[in-house]
Amino acid sequence: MKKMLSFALLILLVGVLFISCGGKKEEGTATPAGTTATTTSTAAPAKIENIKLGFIGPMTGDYANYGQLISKGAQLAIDEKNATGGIAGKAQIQLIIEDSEGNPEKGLAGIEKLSSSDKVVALVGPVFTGVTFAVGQRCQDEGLLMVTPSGTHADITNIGDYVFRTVPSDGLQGEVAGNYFYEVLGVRKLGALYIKNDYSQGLYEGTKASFEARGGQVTIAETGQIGDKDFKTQLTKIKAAAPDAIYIPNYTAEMAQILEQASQLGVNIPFFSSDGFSNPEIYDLAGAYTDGVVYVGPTKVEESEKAKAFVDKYTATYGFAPDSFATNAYDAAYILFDALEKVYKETGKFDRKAIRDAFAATKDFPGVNGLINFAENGDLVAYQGLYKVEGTTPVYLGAYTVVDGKLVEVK
Amino acid sequence: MILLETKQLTRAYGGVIAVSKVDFEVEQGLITGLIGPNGAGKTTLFNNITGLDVPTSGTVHYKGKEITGKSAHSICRMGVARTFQNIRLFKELTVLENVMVGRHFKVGTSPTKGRFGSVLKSFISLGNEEFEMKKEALHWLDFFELGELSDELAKNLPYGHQRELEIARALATEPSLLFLDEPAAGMNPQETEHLMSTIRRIRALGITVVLIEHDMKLVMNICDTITVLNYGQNIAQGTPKEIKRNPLVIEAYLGKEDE
Amino acid sequence: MLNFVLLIFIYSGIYALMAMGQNVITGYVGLLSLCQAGFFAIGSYATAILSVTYGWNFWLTIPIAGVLAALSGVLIGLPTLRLKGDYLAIATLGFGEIVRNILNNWDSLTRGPMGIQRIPMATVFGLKISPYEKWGFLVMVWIFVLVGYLFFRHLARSRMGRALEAIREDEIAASSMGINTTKYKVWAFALGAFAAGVAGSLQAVFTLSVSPGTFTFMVSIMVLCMVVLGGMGNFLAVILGAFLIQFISYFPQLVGLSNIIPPQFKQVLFGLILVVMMIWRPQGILGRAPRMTLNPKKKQPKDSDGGEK
Amino acid sequence: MGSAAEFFQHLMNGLTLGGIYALIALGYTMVYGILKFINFAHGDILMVGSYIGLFVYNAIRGQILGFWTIIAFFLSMLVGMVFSAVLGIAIERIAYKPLRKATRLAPLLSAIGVSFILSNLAAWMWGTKSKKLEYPFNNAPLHIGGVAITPHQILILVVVIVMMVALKLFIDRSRMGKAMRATSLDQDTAKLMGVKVDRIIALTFAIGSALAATAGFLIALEIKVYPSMGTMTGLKAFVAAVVGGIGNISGAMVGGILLGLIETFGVALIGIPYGLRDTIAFAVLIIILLVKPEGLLGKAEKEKV
Repeated sequence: MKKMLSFALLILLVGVLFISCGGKKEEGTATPAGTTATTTSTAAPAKIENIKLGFIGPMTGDYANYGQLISKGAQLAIDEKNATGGIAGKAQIQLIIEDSEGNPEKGLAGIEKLSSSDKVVALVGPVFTGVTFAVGQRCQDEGLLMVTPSGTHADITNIGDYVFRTVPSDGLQGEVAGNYFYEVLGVRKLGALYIKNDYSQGLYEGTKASFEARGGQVTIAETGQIGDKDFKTQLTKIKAAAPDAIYIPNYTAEMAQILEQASQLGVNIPFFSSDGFSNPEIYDLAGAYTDGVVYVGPTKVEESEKAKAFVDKYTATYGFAPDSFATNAYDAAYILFDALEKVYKETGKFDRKAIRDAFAATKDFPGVNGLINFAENGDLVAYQGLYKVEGTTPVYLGAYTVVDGKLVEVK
Repeated sequence: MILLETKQLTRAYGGVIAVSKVDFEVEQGLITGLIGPNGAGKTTLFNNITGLDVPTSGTVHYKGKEITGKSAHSICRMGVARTFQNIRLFKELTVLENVMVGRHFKVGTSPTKGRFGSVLKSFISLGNEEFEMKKEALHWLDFFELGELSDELAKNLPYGHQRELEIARALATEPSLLFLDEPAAGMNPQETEHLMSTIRRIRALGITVVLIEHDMKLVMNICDTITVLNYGQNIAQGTPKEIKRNPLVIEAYLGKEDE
Repeated sequence: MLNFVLLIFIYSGIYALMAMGQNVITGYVGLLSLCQAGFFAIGSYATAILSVTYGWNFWLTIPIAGVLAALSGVLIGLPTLRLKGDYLAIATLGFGEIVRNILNNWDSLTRGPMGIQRIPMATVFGLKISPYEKWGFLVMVWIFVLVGYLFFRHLARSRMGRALEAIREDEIAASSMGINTTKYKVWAFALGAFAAGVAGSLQAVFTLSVSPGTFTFMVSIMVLCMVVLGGMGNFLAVILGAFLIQFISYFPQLVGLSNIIPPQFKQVLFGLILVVMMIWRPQGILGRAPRMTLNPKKKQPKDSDGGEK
Repeated sequence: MGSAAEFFQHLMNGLTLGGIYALIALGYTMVYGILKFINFAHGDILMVGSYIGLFVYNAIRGQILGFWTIIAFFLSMLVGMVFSAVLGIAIERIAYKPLRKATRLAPLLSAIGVSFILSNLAAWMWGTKSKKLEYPFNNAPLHIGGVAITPHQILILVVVIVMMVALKLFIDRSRMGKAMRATSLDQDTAKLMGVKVDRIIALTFAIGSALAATAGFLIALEIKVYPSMGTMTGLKAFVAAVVGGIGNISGAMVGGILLGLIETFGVALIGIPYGLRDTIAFAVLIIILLVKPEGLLGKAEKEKV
């Protein structure tokens, strides 16, 4: 017994030693690169080495699909940039991906590792709101720039000045959705079916608030649990309540289930949806049932060469098409490159504070999603696009935003 | 004086009546034997008295107080201890610990108050309590000359010692009434002989003993009084001599003398 | 790198507390319970809600978190004590899921899937114990582990511990020895839950935000793994088990392997280690704690072959 | 809760859901009956079987719905079942057999490990996206008195009933079935009576896994195929097995159907928010266990004193 114990302790000890040595070594090589805020090394541009960007998302588990999809957006941008010589033609960029498993506890471990061992210069992600809150606080405290391509919860950017996003907040999407449903589509009684997760519920709440503020009424709101695939019970109830339309702000897989099952149950009520619908996967999974769905998504940019090139390249590289979140990640990466180049050119190193300032100063960045600007609090200054699906083709209805509680179409 | 008595005690499992309207008395200070063919309901009667089973009807009185349907642990605390037909030791615990478990409710500040309180208290009165328990437990091990084996795991003891340890554990609860369920089962004649003297020594401590046994030699030898069960019913009661002559008993055992 | 190692130690400490609680229930009383995640969640949310919504000091929320978890332990313990083995496992698993389900749906109190953010940091004499300055937090967590260990070890060596083990070995015999088995089982549940509740409290001030996504039944499974992997009925082993499981699950990140291998491999590796460990040493790495002996000079009683019944 | 039509709609939904639970629960119950441990990897075997079936089906099905697609569907299902059966046997050999004499918890943990391995290997090899399994027939709902019933629901019910009857007959009537029951009662005695216990255990795993694959393939039509498809359904099915009385074949059926109905009607009838559906399911589970600790159809095991 004693032997076992001492053996185990020995292993432990060796492990710890091994790790701390490894750590030191890495620190030793990392410091000259001048990638930390604390480094005092002066500009020595010639000796620059690779820099690292972090990404946190669910790479395993139920929502692994999103982690994959979105990380590829950032990866594509980085590969393109590296092919042109990297930052300022000198520094190659490496994307370090950490798996959050959709769990804040793991997300924190991820940011800890990215920040302290990998010494990333900025973070793209995290993917989901719950993890984003935990990681966001950490980034803020570390003084590490964080740009989430898909954390939509309205409060996220209130964490602090190091937190940005390239996705419109629930607040805006909800406002546009609620107003549009009421005003343009003439809906008075809205039904809803959302999942009890941060994304779905956030959008539902935002939409409900603005819809009811206009005088509409959410007559039935049903929920589902994370991982649910069977929505027949809820749909049967909603069918009986007979609202004018059913709002389903969910992830792609769930929306596909809902649409299919609704058709099976003979639900003949129009469906409205959210930016999750912009994932073309929906047409693979439920192509027969998407006709007539109206959804709020990113503004129409497909005509732009840039957007077309991105979608084509992404699809050709990875074998599947990007969704709007992946596009956001791609844009986020490019805005970051600009900020990094600017900082590097000015100071010769990658100071975290300077990177944040440069990022915040972004003005009219020509991204795939159009011209990108950030509001004071780090929110994306954005418009929402509206689409109606015909068969399996989304038809653009226009771009909208809400000003002083009024729906405004953006031309 | 009657230490324990059951009145019209009945235990039915669905349609099967294991014990039927049994009146059973235990006289203080005597060794009472409970015999009967297999399946006569002897163990069921034990279980119903010691609280491991609840009688369908009838009552159990101990020291004049009704204890019918009380929980096993509270009956034990009132001074009724037992052993089991198929030895039930705490196998992964040491011999000493097994007996210490028997001492469990004897120590502590107040027997009525929560045991947990005394655990907290024991942080302060470092090990006093444990010391007491060990001393008492060792005393009972020595009673069976098991002291040498105190650090052995119970499951590693030879069979005969396991039987003895079980009795020692029961005695550690300082019972007035001890139920032994086939204590001699699986023992060779020498061990049985030794067991008989042990049971007499236990009686000498002032403890009333009730035992279920198939070994007629042992029963006839040491029991002061014998009760015979057959098909769940009490068919005879009396001294060994009376029982030997009772025609009902002879009938019940007919062709089963070799048991 | 050092920070990351410290983080692993912090998580290990938090899980070690939970695992010690599980050990009381499973290692000592032999009850297969699968709701440490539920108690963990209750502790976490207690601290989060009390400190965010009601502005309580962290140190005041700890006992509340522990007691609330313990009460729910009693709540689940009392009625389900009639159940044996896997039936109990499923009932407790169900309870854990109910807790998470309620947290996810009781929007007015827990803010549902949004979780609760901006939990104030713990402070000592006005000094913040920031989860960012890992050393301070590490020390705090491991003080809790140490206190927990001393408490549980004492408990294990007292008559209460012996009573619990007697119940595990043979419940009927234990009750015939005057041990109130129901009471002790409920106590075991309460203590196990208390430890998990305190762990939850620490988790809350470490992550500074809570959300239902953290408290899946995988947490309960992990905690059980820690206990079995370390050695049931052995508090030191269980702490080692907690550390090992954490270490294994963060190992690929630690050595920078996570960037190279597909993310799923980390999980596959974890699964492999579990299977191999169980085949190699089903009784856990350290096995049961050696028995206390009367005469220390004599040889230890032969170790059991891991033979739980 | 409105009209009778709505009631029957819920009933139909509940029955099909419950049928699936029952089918999966059978595998759990069989393994438990014999080895007395929870095969945690059961849900993952279901998933692997579904993937295999999907691949085969996509390879052999034509573009036009018709008689062939239905034949192809069942053929693919068969391949999936066989594959799962082999996988089940292999897992038992490697991960559980060495642990038959160990602590009760050891095989449970080993099973958890296997579950990790299978689901993540699948995610790695086949991606995390949901894969669609095309209906082999036109799934347009039939409207019977206001109740929409899909051919898929009918298919599920038919297959579930056929499988269960076949299994029940097999266990009750065949020699192998008898050997299986003997083994579950007492392995050592069964061995003495000349039953090849190892082979019976392997057979149990094979049948249980094949049933899981069947269930997986059936639900895949609706919920698609993805790496974690078996996890939650598997867990629920296990709950169903326990409710019915684990180790009891009929119990698994009753438990499964009951759980499906409870989940559907608990929300539909009582008007509890759907988010609390699992709470209802688990609460009912706990209550049933409290009233009848051995499950609805389980036999109470009285410990002999």
